[in-house]
Amino acid sequence: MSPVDLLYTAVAVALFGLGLGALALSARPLKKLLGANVMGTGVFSLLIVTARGPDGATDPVPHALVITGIVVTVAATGLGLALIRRTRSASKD
Amino acid sequence: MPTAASPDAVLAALVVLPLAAALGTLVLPRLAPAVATAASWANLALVAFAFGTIGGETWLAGWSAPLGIGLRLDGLAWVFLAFSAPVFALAASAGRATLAEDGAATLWTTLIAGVNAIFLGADLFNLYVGLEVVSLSAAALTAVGAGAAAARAALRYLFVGLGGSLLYLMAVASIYRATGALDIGLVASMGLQGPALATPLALATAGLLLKGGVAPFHFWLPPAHGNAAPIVSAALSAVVVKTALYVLLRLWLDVAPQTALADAAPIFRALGLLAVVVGGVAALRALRLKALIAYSTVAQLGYMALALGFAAEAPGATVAFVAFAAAHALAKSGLFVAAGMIAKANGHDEVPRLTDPGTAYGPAKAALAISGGALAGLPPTGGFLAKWTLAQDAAAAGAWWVAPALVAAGLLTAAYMARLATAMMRDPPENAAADEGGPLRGWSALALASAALLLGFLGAPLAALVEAEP
Amino acid sequence: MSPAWLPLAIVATTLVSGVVIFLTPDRMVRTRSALNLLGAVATLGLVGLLVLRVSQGGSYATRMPFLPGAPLVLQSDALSLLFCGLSAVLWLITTLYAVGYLRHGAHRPRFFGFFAFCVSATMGVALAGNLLTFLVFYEMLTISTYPLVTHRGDAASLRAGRIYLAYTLGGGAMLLLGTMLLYALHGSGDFVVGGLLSQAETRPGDGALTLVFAVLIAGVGVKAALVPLHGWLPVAMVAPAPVSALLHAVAVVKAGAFGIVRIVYDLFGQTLAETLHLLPPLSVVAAATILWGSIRALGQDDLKRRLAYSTVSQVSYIALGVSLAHPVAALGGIIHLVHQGIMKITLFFCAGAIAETTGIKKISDMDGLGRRMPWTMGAFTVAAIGMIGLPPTAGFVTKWYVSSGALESGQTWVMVLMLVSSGFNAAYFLPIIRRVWFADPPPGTLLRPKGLEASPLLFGPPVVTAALTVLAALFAESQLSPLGWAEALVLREFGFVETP
Amino acid sequence: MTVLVGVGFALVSLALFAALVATPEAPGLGALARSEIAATGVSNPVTAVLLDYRAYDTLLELVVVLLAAVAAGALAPREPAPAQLDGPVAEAAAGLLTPGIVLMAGYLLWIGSKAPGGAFQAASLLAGGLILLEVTGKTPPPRSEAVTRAVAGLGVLAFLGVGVGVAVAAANGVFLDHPASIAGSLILAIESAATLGIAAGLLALFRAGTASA
Repeated sequence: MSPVDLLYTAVAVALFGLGLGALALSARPLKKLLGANVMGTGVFSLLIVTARGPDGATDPVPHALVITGIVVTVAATGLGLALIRRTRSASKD
Repeated sequence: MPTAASPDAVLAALVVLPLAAALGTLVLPRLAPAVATAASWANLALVAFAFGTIGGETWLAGWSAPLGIGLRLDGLAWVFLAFSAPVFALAASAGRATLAEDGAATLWTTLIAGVNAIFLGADLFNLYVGLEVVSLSAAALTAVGAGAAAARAALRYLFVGLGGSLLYLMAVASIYRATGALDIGLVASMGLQGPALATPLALATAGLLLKGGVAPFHFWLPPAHGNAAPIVSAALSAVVVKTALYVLLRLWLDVAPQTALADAAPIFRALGLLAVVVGGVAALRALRLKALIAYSTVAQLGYMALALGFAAEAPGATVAFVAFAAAHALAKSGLFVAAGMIAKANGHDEVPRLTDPGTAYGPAKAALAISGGALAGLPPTGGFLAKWTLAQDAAAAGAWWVAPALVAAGLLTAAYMARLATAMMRDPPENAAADEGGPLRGWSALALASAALLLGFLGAPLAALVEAEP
Repeated sequence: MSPAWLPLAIVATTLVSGVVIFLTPDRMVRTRSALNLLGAVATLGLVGLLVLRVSQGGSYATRMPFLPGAPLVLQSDALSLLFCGLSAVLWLITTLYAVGYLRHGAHRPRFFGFFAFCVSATMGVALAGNLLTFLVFYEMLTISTYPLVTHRGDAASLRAGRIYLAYTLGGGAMLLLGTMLLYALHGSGDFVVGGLLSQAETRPGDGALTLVFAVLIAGVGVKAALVPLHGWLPVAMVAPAPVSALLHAVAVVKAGAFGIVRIVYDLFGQTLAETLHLLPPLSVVAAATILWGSIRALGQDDLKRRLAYSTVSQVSYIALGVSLAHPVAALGGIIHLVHQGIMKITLFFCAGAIAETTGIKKISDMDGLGRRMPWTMGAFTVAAIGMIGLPPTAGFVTKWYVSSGALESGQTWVMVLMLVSSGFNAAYFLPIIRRVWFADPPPGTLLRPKGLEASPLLFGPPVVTAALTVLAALFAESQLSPLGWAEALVLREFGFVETP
Repeated sequence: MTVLVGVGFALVSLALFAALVATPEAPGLGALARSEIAATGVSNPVTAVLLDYRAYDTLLELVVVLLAAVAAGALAPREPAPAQLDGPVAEAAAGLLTPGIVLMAGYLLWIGSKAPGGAFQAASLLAGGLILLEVTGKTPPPRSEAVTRAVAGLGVLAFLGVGVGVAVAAANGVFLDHPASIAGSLILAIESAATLGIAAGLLALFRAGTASA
């Protein structure tokens, strides 16, 4: 693994771990949701690093997986926000 | 198996049909509950028809592995479909009011599509997307038509789902990075070992145990299943948690070599026993009816983990795993629907104060009794078949402690089921409102519970299906 | 109907009649009673047919696939017919009694539905061809009797129900464990004449077998009310009289005792039981139960609780007879299965009739009752004498055989035990008889009611069963009497004569 | 306690990193995907993977967006929020930018088959434009929630329609098995529907978010 790949992999794993920590440990739901997004970004960066072929030609499959992953995470985040707002408004009335 | 219809059409239809119904619920919002119920029954018919295509597979979009995604229907997958479909169908018929809530019918049909996609899925990333479809639909359904507590439980369930899915996705990414393949069969043939196998397996297992609600990752399950509407609780506890455990089974049986499963066996056995004890004791002490039933799910999932713990040494343990899953799904969904009716008739759901809801609730009470027996593993129910198979296989593998453990756990289950039995015999105070119980719902619950009873007699065919091919 | 389906038909008729009764609405009393009786008569007819066919040398078995490698088997052998016959006859009589007893109660469809399920379970227990089938119906018996014990729905019944479930489910769990271990060790649990395990070429180690025996006996011992597993029986007396009569005198208690007989004879077999000397501990427990039951019975003022403790003691005669490893004693034990059923059901019928018509539950209030309810108290007296073991009653026959078997096999302590327990029986039954016939009733009680002393449905059944008690003794020698049957069975079991 | 769990996660990450470094990377499917691209009717390999090789993934992904939009709408509190951005500058900007955004989205959709672009990028841009209008008070179509949800289902509808149509046309052919001759136009059709669907879905998610906090 070239040093650059090493760096990117390290960053990807770090994001993944930090995101997991935030998702699991933070008390406020908004922070948990952001944690989940950071965790997702970690996984997607790892996929992108994997896509960098040795001879420079990128592998489209991980890229497609990342696009699908991003869209799913956006949808989940949208639903999460709606649920957070529902818990707030439900607990008010 | 003579494939009357080509697997291509049937397997694809199992996913396309619920999705088409989902679109139907959007186009005809007022008829949405009817569309969702009809789709659930059509799905059941399709699953029955699909029996002819067991062993078939189809490469979607015409591309085979490694580029394309495959759908595969083996005996094991068909059994999981075969106990999920009746739950959806009968629960839909029993829960028209819930399905009339805004968005509920759409989410119900996407949930069915997601569940079918997972049971048929043969591609690791595709299973991730399937798990997301199921998690988001289930989390949203938990909050539909329910109060603040359900909304909070749904939010926590969403976070658990997200975390679990991303753990699983990281595992898929690592596997792709090491093998360049995503199809389960292909990845298995790559012969991963050492850290390249251990790390993804560990991550995926953690994620799936979290989504499957196996103790000690069960904290989110009782609030979610306890606060959702009855038919949603039925679908969640009977089918949704099983999808995660199904993927876990696929990983450990198909992707990982048998030696890996043998190494991990002690962990699964320990988790299983922990879950059985934690769930059982909590159910014994639970005040609210639905909490009791939800904790019972935590305990029953423990049996499945225990069975997985023996799958390496005794192939019959896989049959036990499937039998536990099927018996629990049918009995628990019947129990949730019946409990929902009985709680409504009593006007509250505190177990110590529950009383006999009256003769109009005959079918619901019968469902409660039969499903209680099935969960406690009393003969001749499906629960007994599962326990018997596991005990015999474990004994054959020399683990003599399993039989007493299962019997003791059965007693624990019987203890908290007896709390419900006592309630049903308690005469109501004179002024109890004799609410005319919906006839349909009671019979749906009884049909589900009776299916759990009938399962007890299908030991041989079940084993043949599950062990059909390697 | 081809004979192979006969055993299944017997179990199914009661099951189906139970379901049908559940579906009949509460107000249709007459139709429900008719259905009930129809079910009872149909079952009795089928059992009669089976007995007839078997006596002509036929033998029937229904095999149903159940678990892989372990089918459900219902078969007719002499032992099962004995228990089946007893249950069928007494079910018919008790149904009549219950219709009279519950003229104006709530939840009657539920009561009679579960009542039918319970008898179906008892038939299943009787006809079970292997340990697994026995277990299935044994647990079904527990589940179907619970709603009967808690029928009244008040706090006391629910508490009794909880205790009942705790004991019986605990027993069921032990039986399940034993069955699992046996099938894991030996691969099969079929009931075979002469004992499956003693005739098996290869069999598990002695230590394992002893453990399995202990676990199995503990499992059935709960229902057979062996000390210290008998606690549920007196508590369950809170149930309505027909329940106490049929269940705690016949169905439930006998299922346990029947289980002991099956395990000792048809599972382990006489020879293996002796080589592993499994029987002495069983006879000690049985003896202890006999004494303990009688002693506790002395102190009870509540009539039904005294009868309950008497049942605890009497049932252990069966276990004792079986555990003495001698054909004649075994004969006494097995025959007591029937005799105790007939006698105890009479006593419970009378207790129920007394409570229903006069509201008297305490023995101390029973002065001069004989004048007021002559028929009922007459039947009570006959049955009481039977329990003490005086001729010409069935009780005498049992004690005669058990003690002579014990003497022949040199176990004289059993003879002493018999005398002592008869003494105890006399000590707790004779005062009742004296009080009922010779003490004069408290002033002002209605001496002689103008019409019948109670509804014919209440005092008829006890008179019939009391008559049976006497007939069983007088015609002991005849082929069709319970004793005749038992003799054929025991001689075969001990290998003196080939099965017919 | 949280420190303990935090350390646990750090250890997990380290173990994962060590495993990733230790495992040699497989070559991946790049070469194979490019060699088969002729049959997919598009030249951009990522779009080929998304819309042909793994089209089924994309179908399920559209289902996720659809169900999230429906669920968010169903769960959000009812009262819609007043416009946050008002004043002449915002309205002028909205007026100027919207046509550009729509044009750009169309271009991204079109170029997707040949170069990086496609349904998701076009839909995000389009959704951005719609939200800009929404926020400046001029609620863009689709206005009612029911219609928005129906439009959000367009992507899934296109996938099912084409997928089943192709299978039926080819006499028990395979779901989504586009014949090579018309694959390109089929994919474009699906992508266009998906663009509208996802844009409506994102708009619905936004509307569920803006309803009064």
